[in-house]
Amino acid sequence: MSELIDGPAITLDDDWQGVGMAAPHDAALYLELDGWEGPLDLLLDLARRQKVDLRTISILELVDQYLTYIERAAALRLELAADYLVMAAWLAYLKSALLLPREEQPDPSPEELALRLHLRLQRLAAMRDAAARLMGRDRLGRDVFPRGAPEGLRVDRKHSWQCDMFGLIQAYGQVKARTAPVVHMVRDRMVMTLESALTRVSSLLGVNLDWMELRDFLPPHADPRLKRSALASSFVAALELARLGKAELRQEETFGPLMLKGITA
Amino acid sequence: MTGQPPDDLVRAVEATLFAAAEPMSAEAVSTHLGGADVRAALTALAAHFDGRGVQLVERGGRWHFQTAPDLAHLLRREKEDVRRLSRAATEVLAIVAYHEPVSRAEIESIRGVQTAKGTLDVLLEAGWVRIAGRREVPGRPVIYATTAEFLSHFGLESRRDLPGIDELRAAGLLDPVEDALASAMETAADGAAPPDEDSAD
Amino acid sequence: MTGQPPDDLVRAVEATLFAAAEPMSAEAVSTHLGGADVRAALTALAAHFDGRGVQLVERGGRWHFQTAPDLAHLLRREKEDVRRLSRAATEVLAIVAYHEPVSRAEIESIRGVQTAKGTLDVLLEAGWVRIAGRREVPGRPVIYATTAEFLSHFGLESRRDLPGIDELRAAGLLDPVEDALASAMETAADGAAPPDEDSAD
Repeated sequence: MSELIDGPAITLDDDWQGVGMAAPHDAALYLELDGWEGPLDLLLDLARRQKVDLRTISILELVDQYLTYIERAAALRLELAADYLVMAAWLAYLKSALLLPREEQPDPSPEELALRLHLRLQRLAAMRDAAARLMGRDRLGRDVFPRGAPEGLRVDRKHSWQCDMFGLIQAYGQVKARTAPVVHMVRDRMVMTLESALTRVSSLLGVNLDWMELRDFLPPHADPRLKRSALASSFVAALELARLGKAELRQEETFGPLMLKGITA
Repeated sequence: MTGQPPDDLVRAVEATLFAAAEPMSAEAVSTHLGGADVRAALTALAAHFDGRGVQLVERGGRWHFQTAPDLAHLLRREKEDVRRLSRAATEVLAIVAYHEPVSRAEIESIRGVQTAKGTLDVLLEAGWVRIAGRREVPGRPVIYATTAEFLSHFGLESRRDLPGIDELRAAGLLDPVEDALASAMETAADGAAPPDEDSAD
Repeated sequence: MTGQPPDDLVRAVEATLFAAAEPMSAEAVSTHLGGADVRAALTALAAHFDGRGVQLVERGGRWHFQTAPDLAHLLRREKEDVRRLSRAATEVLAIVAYHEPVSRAEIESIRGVQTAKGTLDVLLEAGWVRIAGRREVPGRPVIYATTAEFLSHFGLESRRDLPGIDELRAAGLLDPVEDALASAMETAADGAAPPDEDSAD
């Protein structure tokens, strides 16, 4: 860890203005700042200017260089994006923490923070190199060329329909079955018509001279559904016979048995 | 044609003509390659590709690569999709077979539902149904009949080999079973909506 | 490379790939040629064209003919049809290629800056990057990966051919910072040795 931070120090000129610039002029600094994609990009560039393997770079040196850069830009009252200033504040904190005696160092340790920054720079650098190597490959359409006028391949789709004999005759059978004339059959409901009830009740009244309950007029052993119909029809028949003066009706209590007796003329 | 590696000029001419979007005259190739004399290289290349799947040919003084003429059929290939005939199409086919020649109106009256144009087209495409002329009635409707291909596909000597109505009934194929009802509903639906075989296309 | 005339299958494969407008997988060539086994023919063809001005190459499992790379200087046109990528797009492409599949957040954590919307769009539009689904973590971020066109364009047989990928992986530079940090701290705790990745080399 100590090697990482204090590691081989790179001597920098005091009047370092940024490598690769003809004139160490502050205006040029601004232009360069404009060209970076954020503080990590600037840090990586500064790290590369240490001209050592990125693995052995001094983080303290790097922090100083970054802070110097930002101070200069501030002195020139150049507008700095907020993230550059955030990074500057963080690096200033990192630097002060790194300079503290080990036992006074906060948690997480500044070594860990420095290592983290170092790892991030390495990863960005690795991808930047990879991108350059990728772009430098023999690229299709730039260095190597596909056929200029390919005829192209055409696939004409043709349907091959499938149907078998069974499917054919089954389909025909179903057409015929579906379109055959249909006879609608209404199922016989078991009913006793009013006419048959009238006949039955009046004939039974003629035979019996005593009072009889209406239920006794119903056909015995009849289907329950027929019984319901027979009861209703017989009741109406009884009312009709009473209206015609052919029968007397008597009921002792509400919902009590309805008694029926013929009137002999 | 030799097994020798080609010289640089031959390689350059080969690459140039391969990458060119249009046939190039010998002069154009030469200009492209800084004025080199490319005649011999073109001849050598043409010889090299002779008999291969690709050839270097000169047409009207301009050179280009092309697929060998005997392999031209490879550029257009027919792909067969095997597909089951839809129920609607099967019914129409059966009706044509049992009643031919029939007009579309007659097919519809037998099926009890409208028949989409696409359904007959599928049968025409399949080669099982043909247009057999027009009926000499008002409107002169087109009438349809089955083809020899239809007979051979279904293994029939003639249309007389189709089972009769009585045989269908004996086989239970005329029973109004649930199945038949369900399929009838289906067919009724496809008569109104776009036909199923069209939507599958 | 031999002077023997090629057999019919080799000729057919040669013609098919010459005529194809797009790179084709061995399976696609085989399907086009009615299901023939074309592996041996592809190898024979690649060997035949080795050293010529045109080569048969395999990129991401797909085969195509292209001009030999050493002839690039002869063929470069005034007007490059190759898209010029911004530095940001170039970096994003490299990150996707070396780390795939990656989410946008992961790309941004490596680059240390937000990725402008247009950057990934350019790569998607170029057909070099594709959406490879979503990562099953909270928020289900979209993840990106490279395409077969990417491999074709950059002349890579597969992702294993990405320049330096083995070294990067061995050095742990494709691992997330957190993992590298954890292992570095561990090493530091284990002994007095400096915890940087030198010790791991």
